[in-house]
Amino acid sequence: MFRKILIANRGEIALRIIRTCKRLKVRTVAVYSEPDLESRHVTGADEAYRIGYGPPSDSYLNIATIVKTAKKSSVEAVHPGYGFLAENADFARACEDAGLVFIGPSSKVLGNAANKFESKRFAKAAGVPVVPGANTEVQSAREAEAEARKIGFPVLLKAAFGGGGRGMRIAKTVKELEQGFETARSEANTGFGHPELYVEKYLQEPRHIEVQILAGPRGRAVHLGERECSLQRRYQKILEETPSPALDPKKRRQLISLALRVIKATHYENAGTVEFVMSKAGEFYYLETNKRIQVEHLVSEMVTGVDIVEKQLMMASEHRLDLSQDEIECIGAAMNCRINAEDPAHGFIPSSGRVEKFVSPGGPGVRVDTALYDGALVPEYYDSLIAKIAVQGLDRTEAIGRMRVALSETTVEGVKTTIPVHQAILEDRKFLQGNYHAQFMDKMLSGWKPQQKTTPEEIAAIFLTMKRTTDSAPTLNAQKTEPRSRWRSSIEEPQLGKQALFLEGL
Amino acid sequence: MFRKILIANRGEIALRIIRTCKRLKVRTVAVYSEPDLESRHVTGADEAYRIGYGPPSDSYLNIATIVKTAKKSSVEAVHPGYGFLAENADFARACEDAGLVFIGPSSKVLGNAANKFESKRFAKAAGVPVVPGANTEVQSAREAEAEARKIGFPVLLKAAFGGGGRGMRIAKTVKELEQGFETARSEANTGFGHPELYVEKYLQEPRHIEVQILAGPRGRAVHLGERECSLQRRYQKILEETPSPALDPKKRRQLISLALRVIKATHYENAGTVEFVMSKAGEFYYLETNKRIQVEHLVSEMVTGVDIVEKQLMMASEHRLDLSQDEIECIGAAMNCRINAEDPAHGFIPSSGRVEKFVSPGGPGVRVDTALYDGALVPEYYDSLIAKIAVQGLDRTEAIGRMRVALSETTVEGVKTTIPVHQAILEDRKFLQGNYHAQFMDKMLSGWKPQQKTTPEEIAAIFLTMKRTTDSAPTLNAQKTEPRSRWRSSIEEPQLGKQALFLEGL
Amino acid sequence: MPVLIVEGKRYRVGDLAGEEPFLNIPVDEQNVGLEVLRQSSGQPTTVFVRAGSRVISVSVQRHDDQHVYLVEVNGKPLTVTFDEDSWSAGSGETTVTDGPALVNSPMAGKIAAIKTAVDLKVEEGQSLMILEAMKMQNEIASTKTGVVKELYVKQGDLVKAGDRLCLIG
Amino acid sequence: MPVLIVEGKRYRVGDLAGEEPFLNIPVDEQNVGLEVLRQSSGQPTTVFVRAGSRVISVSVQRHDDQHVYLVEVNGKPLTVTFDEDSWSAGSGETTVTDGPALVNSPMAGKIAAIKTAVDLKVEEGQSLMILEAMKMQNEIASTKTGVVKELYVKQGDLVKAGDRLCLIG
Repeated sequence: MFRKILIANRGEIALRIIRTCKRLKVRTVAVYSEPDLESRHVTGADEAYRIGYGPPSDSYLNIATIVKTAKKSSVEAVHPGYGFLAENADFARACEDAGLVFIGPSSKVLGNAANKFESKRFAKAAGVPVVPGANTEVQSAREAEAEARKIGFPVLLKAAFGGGGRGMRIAKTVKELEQGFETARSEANTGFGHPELYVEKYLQEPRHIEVQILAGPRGRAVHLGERECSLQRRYQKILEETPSPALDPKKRRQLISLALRVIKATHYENAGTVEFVMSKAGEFYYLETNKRIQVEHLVSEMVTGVDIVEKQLMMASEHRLDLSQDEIECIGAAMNCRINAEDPAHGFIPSSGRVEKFVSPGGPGVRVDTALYDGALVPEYYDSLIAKIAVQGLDRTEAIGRMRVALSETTVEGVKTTIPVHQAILEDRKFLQGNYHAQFMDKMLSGWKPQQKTTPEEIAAIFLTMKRTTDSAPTLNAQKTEPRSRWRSSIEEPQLGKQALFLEGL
Repeated sequence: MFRKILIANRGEIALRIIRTCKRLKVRTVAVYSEPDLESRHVTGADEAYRIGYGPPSDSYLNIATIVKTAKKSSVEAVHPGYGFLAENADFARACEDAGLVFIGPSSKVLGNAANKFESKRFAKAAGVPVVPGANTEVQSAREAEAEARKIGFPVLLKAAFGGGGRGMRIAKTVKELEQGFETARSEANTGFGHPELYVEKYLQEPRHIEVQILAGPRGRAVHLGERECSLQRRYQKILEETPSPALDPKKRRQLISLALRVIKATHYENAGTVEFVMSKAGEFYYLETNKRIQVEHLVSEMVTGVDIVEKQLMMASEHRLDLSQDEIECIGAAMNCRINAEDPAHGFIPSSGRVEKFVSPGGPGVRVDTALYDGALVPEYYDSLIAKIAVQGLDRTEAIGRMRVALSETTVEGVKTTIPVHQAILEDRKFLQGNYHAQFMDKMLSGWKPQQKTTPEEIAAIFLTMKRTTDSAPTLNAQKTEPRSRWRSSIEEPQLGKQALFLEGL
Repeated sequence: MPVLIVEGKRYRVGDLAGEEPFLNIPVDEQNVGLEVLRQSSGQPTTVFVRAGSRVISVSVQRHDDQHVYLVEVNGKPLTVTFDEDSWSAGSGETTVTDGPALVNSPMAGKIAAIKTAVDLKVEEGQSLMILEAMKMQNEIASTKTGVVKELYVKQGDLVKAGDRLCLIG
Repeated sequence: MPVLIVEGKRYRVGDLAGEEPFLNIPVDEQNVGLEVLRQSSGQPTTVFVRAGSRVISVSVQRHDDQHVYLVEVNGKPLTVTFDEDSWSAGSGETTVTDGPALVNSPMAGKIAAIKTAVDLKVEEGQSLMILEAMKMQNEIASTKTGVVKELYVKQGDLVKAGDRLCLIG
């Protein structure tokens, strides 16, 4: 195992990696941007170095500075987390060139992956179905039109090097295709540095299901079951669960065997996720392989007990996978809610700033991954994901019940969050039946507003307390009161006689 | 299932029960003593009623008031939690008489249990070994001496109706037995209202191992594996784990079969724990049956996935157990640390007061059960247990590693806690080998002091910050600063030009 | 009659009546009875009350803005505005003024695109520009129908929350 | 030389030297270099510093008692006493005075038993009474050798932290 690694990421995923490293006594080096100085991943690591200002291009995407920091701090390996440089072949190559182990697939495998055409060609060659039309670049609106006519409308225009809905357009008609082409191209160029687009059949109400893989050298790979990720808002996942409510045992075996075939065909190594869409007719189409640890890895860890970060470190340091498929059992059901700093009452506008207070849920089957604490800063520069609340239960019903309780116990003060959205999902009849798809959330959220339920009793109690706040306007004297003792002596103390105290005896 | 129950307890166990009730949509009624008004179990329940002042005899032990509150709030059943009235036959009978379901064994079974002679006679009759000398009351020091001579010194003088080390004396000689008799007797009388003592063989370095049972009607019972509870300080458990490092598969089967035999012989129903000591020679002796949910039930829940509170409710409401032994599998290892509000640096003196700040640990395999929050009150009237931190791992090593990380992440400010003791245990060579016994902790703690490790760098940083606190002595003006915005604009903001922001794409 | 705006919803509240610890407070059409159980000294003010079968804890801290209160009900945060004088049946949204309207940035981010220009006519709700923040593109809509008088930002600019973006006359 | 007592352990600290943000502070025999990275305004005072390869955050709040500070280092609480003037090689425990000693209750609880009486001689460390709190029996030991002058409590009394229990002369 490594003695010391650098984590080229921030926030909750950096802290997640630090936790496993601490357990394994692997020393950690954190890097941080100026606004992230106060993040828990900075004080949580054994060492921490500043790598730039807030904008990612100046900090977490700054390959040269990160590699220099890694060399200077004498680490053996670099864990990229997810996002930022996690699937960047240039970064992996820069690490390799500097004699650092990149904890993930090799730069060669990443190079293939970023380009979706190549990865899909590999899959197709291995007999894995891909979405119709998905394997050539289109240079012009006219080329796109020809491709669209071949596979039939509606189609999706997608960025070849993209992800997350950027540079993506649905076209139901030729006119929509023409209108969307240039904007999609420019979005792709701005967003990913590559303008290349391709056309793909637009599937109606598909499900988005992925398989978590751990792949050792020489094609030895195991799976940790699937994750259903169809609950998305604007192509961003918001709630993931395992097992998928859409699969019976036969379909599950089929999906997993397709996923393993893709991994073998692409000579993939380390942890990775093979993404599929499932059509309404139940056909699977390969989408892409996510060559990193994923946000939603928690649910797979909860049902299998496998620490995916530990396995990533193990595979990278020892070039072997110390786990066989028959040691892995998926038990019960698990669910992950992404808590984003966004205001669902105002069009999901990002809500950055200070988190004045964070209260974590507890109890059976609850797991919390977050870098939040009282006073934590949510900078405006990065992804809005600030916490993940995951639960496990013996079955889906138990998991849903535990998630409801966990969300009701969670408090985030100072920024708005998507917790009310999750609470609405967990009461939705179709969700409870497991009957949903990738376009489900956009429909559900259209016209939806979070409903604050405040009872007349609560209103009265609020008014009463506000009155007392105003009445007892702070005087110099009152302010001198030590805040830590403001409660002392406010408790009624009885002067009872002899009491038989302390009979509990646990 | 019940529609509404009353929880005759406080703090973390009341909140634990509320969590399962919320999941199952069972409404809850909390009761509270005056100082407990601010406890999370009060605002966490659907209804809450005050039952008296701080002293337990006036509140949580006040059978008449609790039963009256239950009737008035129209609940169907009462959950007693652990401690207080949990094993009180009078309370169970008062519930039964009032037409309320007591969630636990019947008053008849409890009546038998409180008296240790009877429960041991039952066990003996069923062929389960009990500690030598354990089945008659001794009325005088002379009778005790005769009994001690029969079984051989050293012996233990114990309260027949007691628990938790009270009214207990070790005697290695006749003189020690004579000296200890009267004090033990008076302690037993003060503590439990019954002066009766008995003599039992004192075992050298025994292990204390118990089996968690769920027992339905007609003798149908399942087990959830064992718990090793040998880590005790003055007969109070402090860290529990499963599986026991002292058992091989054969010994485990033997222990479990003895436990099930006791349950059947005593016609026990509901959740219960059968406690044994294991001698150095590996012989099991039945101690007693704990007829309640136990503090350390978390570890059994973590390895089996079974929600013990749910099963208690189910068994009490529907008189059936919907679980068979072949549905239960114990996976991996789990461990529970009892975090007590005590000061280990000063002889474990209780540390009550305000918890100014509580930070819960997170990440994989961690479970936290507590009623703590920022500003929570720890009253001096009740047990010092304020939080339980439990972890699960695929094996004992992983569980220990996770516990170390979890404890390092936990912060309790305002009261002193036993976290340093747990941290010391988790570094102890013998503990790591699984090589410990019931007298281990008292030896380990003799002369032990928590070591605060503060580096010169930290001292320098503390001094620097103290200097700045003093220099910027609060003026009236400074105090007017809105606390919620005290950080604003303290962050260096670069004015960079165009930036390729937001490239992450998770 | 004073009005409390709790997370955008309006409630009419009446004067406190009754004698400590038993108080009556009219809320909308209803008369709510409360029993005060405990009150903390210092800031924020925390009060525990009984309302029927429930115990409710409320913490209140005053915001810089004299009319805004940061409130916690049983630990859950709420933003409450107190309007002592006026009562209108409005939706609780801020009303549009008749004069020129300054459009401010609702958050920190980068101006990804400008979709209007000075002297162009705009409709209320029409998209003026796109602000990129936390990986998302957010439309900035005009708060009134009128003409763009001034544009304070250009594409690619980094802005902070509250920065002025444009003026609609 | 000023002394910091951190959770009972004594550290000698010297004067701050150097120029912002780079400072030098002698701690015992060692000279520690720090770089100040950020400081919050308001109370408590929070400072982020770099010490070699680490970032350390320290929050300090002053206690009622002018010499006691409530300190958090990377979020972990510590009690720190600042002794500006004196330096002694003592253990950090409070020293025993020569005059009569008042024994106060270290915590709230119930007096379970009194093991001495007025006019009896007691040794330092001898058990005076048993205080029951949180299910435990706690021995109250004499802080000095002497004679019990006054007993302020009797068996069964409920006491609070700081209540006087007896006087040893």
